[in-house]
Amino acid sequence: MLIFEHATPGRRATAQAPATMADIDLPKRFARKSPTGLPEVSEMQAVRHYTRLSQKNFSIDTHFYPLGSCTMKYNPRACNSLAMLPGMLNRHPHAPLSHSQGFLQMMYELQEMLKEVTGMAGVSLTPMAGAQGEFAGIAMIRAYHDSRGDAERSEILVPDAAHGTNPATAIMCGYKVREIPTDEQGDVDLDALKAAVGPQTAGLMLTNPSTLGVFERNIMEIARIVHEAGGLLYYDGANLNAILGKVRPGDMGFDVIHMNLHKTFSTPHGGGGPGSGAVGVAERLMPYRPIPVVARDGDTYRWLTEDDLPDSMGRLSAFAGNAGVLIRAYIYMRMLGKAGMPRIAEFATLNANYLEKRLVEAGFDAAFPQRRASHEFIITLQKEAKELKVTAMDFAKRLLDFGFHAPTTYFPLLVPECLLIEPTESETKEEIDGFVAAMVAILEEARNEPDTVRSAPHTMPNRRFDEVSAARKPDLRWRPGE
Amino acid sequence: MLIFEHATPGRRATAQAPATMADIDLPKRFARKSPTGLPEVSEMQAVRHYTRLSQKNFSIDTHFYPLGSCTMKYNPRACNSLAMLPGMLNRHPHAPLSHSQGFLQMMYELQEMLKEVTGMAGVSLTPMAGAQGEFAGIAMIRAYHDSRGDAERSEILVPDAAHGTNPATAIMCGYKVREIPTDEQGDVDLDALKAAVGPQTAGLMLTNPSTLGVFERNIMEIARIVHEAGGLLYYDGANLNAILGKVRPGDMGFDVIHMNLHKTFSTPHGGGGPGSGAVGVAERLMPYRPIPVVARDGDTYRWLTEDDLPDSMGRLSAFAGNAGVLIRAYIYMRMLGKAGMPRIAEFATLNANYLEKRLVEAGFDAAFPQRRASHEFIITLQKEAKELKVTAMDFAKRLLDFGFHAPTTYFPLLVPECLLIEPTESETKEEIDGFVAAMVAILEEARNEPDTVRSAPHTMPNRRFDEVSAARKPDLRWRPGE
Amino acid sequence: MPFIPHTPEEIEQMLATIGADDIETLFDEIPANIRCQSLDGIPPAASEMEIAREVQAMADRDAGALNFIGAGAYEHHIPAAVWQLTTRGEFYTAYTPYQAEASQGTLQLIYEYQTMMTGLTGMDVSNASLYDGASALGEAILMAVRVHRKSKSRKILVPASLHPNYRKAAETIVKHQGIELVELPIDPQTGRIDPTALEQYSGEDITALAIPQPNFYGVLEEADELTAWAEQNNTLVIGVVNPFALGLLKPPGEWGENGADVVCGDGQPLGAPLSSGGPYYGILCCKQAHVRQMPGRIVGRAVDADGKKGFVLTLQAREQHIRRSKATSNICTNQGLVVTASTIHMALLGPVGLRNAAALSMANTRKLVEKAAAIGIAPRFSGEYFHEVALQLGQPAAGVLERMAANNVLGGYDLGQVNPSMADSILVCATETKTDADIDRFIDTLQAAL
Amino acid sequence: MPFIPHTPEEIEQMLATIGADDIETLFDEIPANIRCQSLDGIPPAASEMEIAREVQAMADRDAGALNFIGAGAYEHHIPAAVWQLTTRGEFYTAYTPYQAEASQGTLQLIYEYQTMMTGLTGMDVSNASLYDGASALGEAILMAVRVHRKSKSRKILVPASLHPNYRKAAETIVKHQGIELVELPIDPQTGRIDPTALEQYSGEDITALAIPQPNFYGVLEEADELTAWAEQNNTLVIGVVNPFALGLLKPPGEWGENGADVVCGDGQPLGAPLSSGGPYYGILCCKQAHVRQMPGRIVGRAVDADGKKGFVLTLQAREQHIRRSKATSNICTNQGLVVTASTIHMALLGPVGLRNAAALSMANTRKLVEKAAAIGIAPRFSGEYFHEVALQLGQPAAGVLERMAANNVLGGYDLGQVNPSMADSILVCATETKTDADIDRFIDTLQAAL
Ligand SMILES: Cc1ncc(COP(=O)(O)O)c(C=O)c1O
Ligand SMILES: Cc1ncc(COP(=O)(O)O)c(C=O)c1O
Repeated sequence: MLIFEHATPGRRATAQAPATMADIDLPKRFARKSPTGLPEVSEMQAVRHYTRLSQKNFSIDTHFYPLGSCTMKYNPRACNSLAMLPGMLNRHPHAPLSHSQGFLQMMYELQEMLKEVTGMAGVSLTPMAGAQGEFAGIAMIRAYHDSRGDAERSEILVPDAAHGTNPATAIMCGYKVREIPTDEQGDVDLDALKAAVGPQTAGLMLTNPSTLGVFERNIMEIARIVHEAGGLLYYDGANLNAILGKVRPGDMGFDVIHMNLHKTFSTPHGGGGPGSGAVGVAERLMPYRPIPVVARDGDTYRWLTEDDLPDSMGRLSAFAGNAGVLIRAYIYMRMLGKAGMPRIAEFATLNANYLEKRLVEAGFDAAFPQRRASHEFIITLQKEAKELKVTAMDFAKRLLDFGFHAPTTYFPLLVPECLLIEPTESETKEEIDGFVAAMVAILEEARNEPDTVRSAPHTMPNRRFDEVSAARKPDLRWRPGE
Repeated sequence: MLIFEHATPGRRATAQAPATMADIDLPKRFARKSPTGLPEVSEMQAVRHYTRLSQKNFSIDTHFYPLGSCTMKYNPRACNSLAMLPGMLNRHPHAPLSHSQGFLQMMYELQEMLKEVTGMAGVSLTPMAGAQGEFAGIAMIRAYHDSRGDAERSEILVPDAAHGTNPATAIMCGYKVREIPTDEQGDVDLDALKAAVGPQTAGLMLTNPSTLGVFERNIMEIARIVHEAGGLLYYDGANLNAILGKVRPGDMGFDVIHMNLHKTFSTPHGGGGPGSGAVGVAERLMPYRPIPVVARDGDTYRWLTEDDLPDSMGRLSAFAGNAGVLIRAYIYMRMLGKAGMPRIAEFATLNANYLEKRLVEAGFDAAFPQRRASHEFIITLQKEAKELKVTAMDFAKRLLDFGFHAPTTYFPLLVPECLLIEPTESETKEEIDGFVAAMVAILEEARNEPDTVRSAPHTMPNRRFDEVSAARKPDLRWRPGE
Repeated sequence: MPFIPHTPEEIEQMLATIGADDIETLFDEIPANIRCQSLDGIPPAASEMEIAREVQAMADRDAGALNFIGAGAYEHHIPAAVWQLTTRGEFYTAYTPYQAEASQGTLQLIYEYQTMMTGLTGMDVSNASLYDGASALGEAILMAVRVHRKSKSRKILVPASLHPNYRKAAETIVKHQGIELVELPIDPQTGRIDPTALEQYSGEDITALAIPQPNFYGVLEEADELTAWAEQNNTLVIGVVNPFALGLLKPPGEWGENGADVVCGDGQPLGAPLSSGGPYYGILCCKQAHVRQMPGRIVGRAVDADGKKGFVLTLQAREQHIRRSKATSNICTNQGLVVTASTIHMALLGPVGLRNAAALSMANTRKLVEKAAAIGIAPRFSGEYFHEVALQLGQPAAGVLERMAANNVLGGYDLGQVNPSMADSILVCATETKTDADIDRFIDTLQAAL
Repeated sequence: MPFIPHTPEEIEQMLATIGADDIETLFDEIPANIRCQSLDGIPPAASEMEIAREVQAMADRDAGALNFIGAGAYEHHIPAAVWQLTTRGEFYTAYTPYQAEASQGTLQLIYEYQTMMTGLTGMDVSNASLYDGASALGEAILMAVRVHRKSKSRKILVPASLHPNYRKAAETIVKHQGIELVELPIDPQTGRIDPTALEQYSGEDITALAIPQPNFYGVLEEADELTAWAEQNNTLVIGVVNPFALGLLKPPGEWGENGADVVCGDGQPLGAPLSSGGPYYGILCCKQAHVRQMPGRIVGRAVDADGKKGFVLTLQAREQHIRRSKATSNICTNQGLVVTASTIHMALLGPVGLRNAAALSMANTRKLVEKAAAIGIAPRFSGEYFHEVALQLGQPAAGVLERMAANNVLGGYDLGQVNPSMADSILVCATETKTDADIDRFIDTLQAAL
């Protein structure tokens, strides 16, 4: 039942609003006449409705959630309670510096820690998700070339394994996109890269480890090729969890990076967000950082704005990005500490390699069996799809019945029938073993009673949906009287 | 799975404790050698385990919960967040008055509001649940008689409909219990009462409305009889919700009362408590109030202790009772306000009478069909038990499958096959109608497929339990190696 | 090891299964010469207890002031239930509902959100959120350009009465795509878009006109007239609204003859705490005809294999994970959790709660203006305002605000930051959270600071 | 109407169904002459926003001090997860699990709690909680009297080293049942039970001896010797423990030869915030043989109709709702929610977390004592202490504490309140929450206040 179906005209959550409408003199031409359509429910009805709705979700707090490329790890509860202290929640973004030193200090220290873990010269926290960080990064690349009068560079190179945000971002920044193929080992095809670079090359966007779940071994060679062509190197930090404290983007030759703090630094992104796509830059891109940035003058902290960074690629939001997310990331990083950083990469990698090995031993095909897994890896169910007519999607849906959130399916696009599996460091061996057992059981079902798998899930609030009809005749809102 | 079954030796929620054990010099004879047996789990495991466990509960926030005599109404979320402000949580019970004025003011105002709604001369907030309030009340009756040298009074009268805590309390206070029967209308049998009172009568404990869901109409006559015999009148306030702002115990002639703040004033009592059994007293019992009590001297507030109330019946706890519960009750009362108090009684009563009428129309037997329901009422399934061999317990269990918590079953003991149903004022008409529909559907099932009802529930985490074996061979804790 | 559950025995077992000697071996594909050394710039791990105390101290440092600043972020009462429910693990620690069957909670909630937002704005369709109001304006402009294929100019009229940071963010976002943002000046008298300035563009190919309501100065724009102008000139209308104000104000879907084409704004006033500027969320609504140019996630109702209704992400062919370089936007992660809070917030307010709170905010700001008049301070503009107003102080605002802040009253936003010609003015907002005593304190503090 | 969902139409419909003209009619059985008038002593309704502001102000008024008071309520780090989980609606707004099938969450949790508590105390059985430590001592004494049927004296030795309010509450609770609490003096030198005083009772019929560990003064009692005495004298032992200390201390189940018979204490240090004294919870554990004399709820594992394991309230024949006047106690509502928090707390601490936090608390108090020595302040007693200690100031403690409080340091508990002869002494506790800087601040503030 929708909240609107619980509503009755005239009902209210009385404690939540002024009892009567204040006297106001709003001229008729500005005034609302039509109803707002908000539901009329009691406070308890709202609480009960949304409590029950929530129970229909899988989440990290209830289920193993090995969604590849999304780093669904434990979100420490302390980050939540501290970020929600009244003093944190009530600070206005335009509060004067006299009432901002606590917050600014935290943001400054976060910038410094992020510089340290990435090896970059400067950081701006303002982008509000990975994709916005990409935008900021590519726009900085453009600003850099422009500042040198190097205006002919019109192309951004993107490996075919790249996340969809990479090419979409390049387009938003006014570039053309040229795809670079992947070789059989999962590395960027160097010959193709060499053939692609030229004076038109503005830069290359790379995720490392890539979305194929392997570390790009030729990274130094790639950096050389791109740099020699006059291009800059962009690092998509979605997979930073894999290498935290092990190798730094700055040391790999990247000029500009974004980080997905909501992944690597564990801020919850409930139901789709919010995230944070903080960016880091090498020295030569410092002038172009998105504003605002926090600076320290002796003992006090202040914002750097247009006046301080006149060549900035610009502002990306009304204020300074997703502050509440940044506070959570800060707290998480402080709880990890210096020794905790590399451990994240180590145990994320250990879990992924262990899980991959166990699945391979159980008869599944790894997409890159000859490679080490990074923090994630790909299983391809091509064989099962062909022989048993049971697809990756079928496995994914059946996993739900076994109490596991499905891995990422059908991404990256170049591996057919793939599951991109990222267990993260916070899962136990038992949980991973349980997942293997479920995969094995499903494979058994696929052989003996394939329809059970094909028609899964069977235990969820809904069975499989007809998405095609839904898209053809979109029903995007409830209408009164339904 | 038990939390212990998720554990592995050596695992820890590392962020939660000092990294290493501090150097201490604890002499061997004091030191622990055996393991504590606490589970060794990660933080995420604990969060996931208890999140999932919680989902197995019915609760007000998820289900209609018409548990008679328990007043399971909406618990406003604001009471929780405000009672859990750091300033509230961190106050030490022995904090000096200089650091206690905010808290004491709140408690003082709560005392005053409770005096107003009950018509009593004084209030002590210290009892920690209804039963402890009863204890305080009966001990005050004893102290009163003792102070007058009236030491022969050895009996407490208790109607047969009384809650079990009433006779149990009387015994704890060193009294004998004499039961008074109920007449056919649900009122106290006046002749029996007259016959029972005498110089041995210390007092009478009465719930009004009674646990039969009806208002004791002869209350003034009862008060006269007891008082004339030299006894005092005790009010069990479990059902105060029914008469809030309509009639006050003080005005009905009660000398001492307890209130169940966790019922009437809506503090959550998750999983069995905590509650608060604040007591109110008539003028002549003022000296005997349990300590501490908050007093106001001009602009400042302070505790009254043994020095101020040397005749107090005593202390009931190490500090001053369930402060966090009292804060929640205070906030709730302030949100209700003067106009809100009688409305609680009105709508609790409206819902109960409506639900009773609908069930009677649907063919169920009310225990007292000729009476008005108070905030609750009794349905007796004697007919169904006899004719269909489907009992009140069967109905109760089957209701769970329909998404409703069962009413109180088999209490009060004098009505056979009874369901004591208390919808509370915070439920909507739709919800009540839904409950009626479920009862009707179950009645239908009882006629057509009685085994479905007898073997219910069918949709819960467990089917019906073998409670007899459980009590015969109690398994009261998990043991390592199980 | 914080947040890592592995015991030494398990590590051994897992390595044995993998066939690796140690964990370090798993990193052997990383060139040795670039491996990083210990991160000495990171402090040692703090326990939860330790960091809690530090963060509490930082929070305390900034706390305690009475706030009258708005300027795009507004202090409102948020029911306690909102974030208690939103931070339930099942909402808080889920992600984008890719697996619809295991995400019906989030999906249904977004569908309810879309319904509420279309109701509030009077538009046909809402997406599931963008980042914030400013970036949403950028996306709205890009969307308008895609939708209005007939218009070749790619010129967007962006009034000076629009939030300055919205204008800057939009510029940042659209400038690489040959789009020109043309500033439309305000009438210095009324504080709203100068109608004669707009008249100059009549007959020109203008792709879209952005209309803020209320505008940055709190003033109500003549939205009907502006929309009528746009309709006559074949120009799309982008409404930039404060959704809280829509409790009282005519919804953009009803402006002019046919309503706005695209509506954006910041959802913050509906359930997001001030929180230093974020996370808030960007609203984006449009007419039905434009839905396939909409960026961001959209939830639709669907039917499952049993014929039972439920909810799915739909129209995904607009999005980057399907369409890559041809997507309507690069947005992926959005502001889901804030939308969760906002949906619960709107359900708890209901139509009357929203209207009354909006009216009380409006009345409070009027009260403040009246009391300011008594000490000789008047509004800078004559246009009708909602719950925010520019006051002219007759002296540099910066100093006045500083002196007020020293008394723990944050007196407003210094308009000199936007325009040096307004350096004697502040923007002040008194929402429903302000009592008469608060307003008196504002006035007293202001007077003392003048 | 706060928290009432009825609309006028619904009220009409419902009254029509009932057949009543108005709601007032439903109260027509109440004698008219006692009906109450309007409650003028109750203020008008405050909205959530209004009350939130008031309560925040009250909370702020009492906040901000650095606390070194213990005396029965101890400041410990509580993991953020504990109360975030505990206040989930399904825990927070459920009640006693009467319907086992719909309450497996709470029931399993209590079973886990019972397991943890028996592990900590070394006892066989735990109930599901009593109100608090003090009242639990009262119940423990009543239980001991019921259990020890051979002992006719009903005399309980209650040492003066036991928390004074525990002694008072126990007295209140047991005094009507012919039970005599006999005070056992402490050795003024060591601060523990005076062994010679105990010796005087050898051979006498004493029903039970209560042993606090640590005792009110923070001193560790010679629990083994005391228990041995009791065993020799056919006296039951009631352990009164701080469960937090059991991370390090020998559990009462292992005292003497056979361990304590009944163990009580306050669960507060395991997950309950100070919260002005409550809600905390009372621990009650016992030997297997005594279980049927145990008051309070008990959860047991059971098998359902499908043979599946689960949990139920069990042994209910001890309780008032079944046995009425013959019940083991009148207790009904207990402290379930706090037990929920405490169970989660113990799971998060684990054995190492508890032990390390206990050790750090002990070390911190030692540090404080050492630094106090440097300014000439020494412990009052020579007995070994856990994490709390009596310091002798050489001047009236009340004034010193007041001067410290004026500097926002709550320096301890004034022992003059317990015993005028100790009016120059304070009881001080430095748990794991205290840093070296805190301890230095304590010393500096103390020195300034002397
Ligand atoms: C590899 C990769 N790059 C970029 C992104 C985009 O990040 P965001 O979703 O935070 O915008 C993602 C996120 O899903 C990703 O997996
Ligand atoms: C009628 C009645 N009296 C007394 C009590 C005892 O109150 P408590 O459970 O708070 O001890 C109850 C509670 O259930 C009750 O219903």
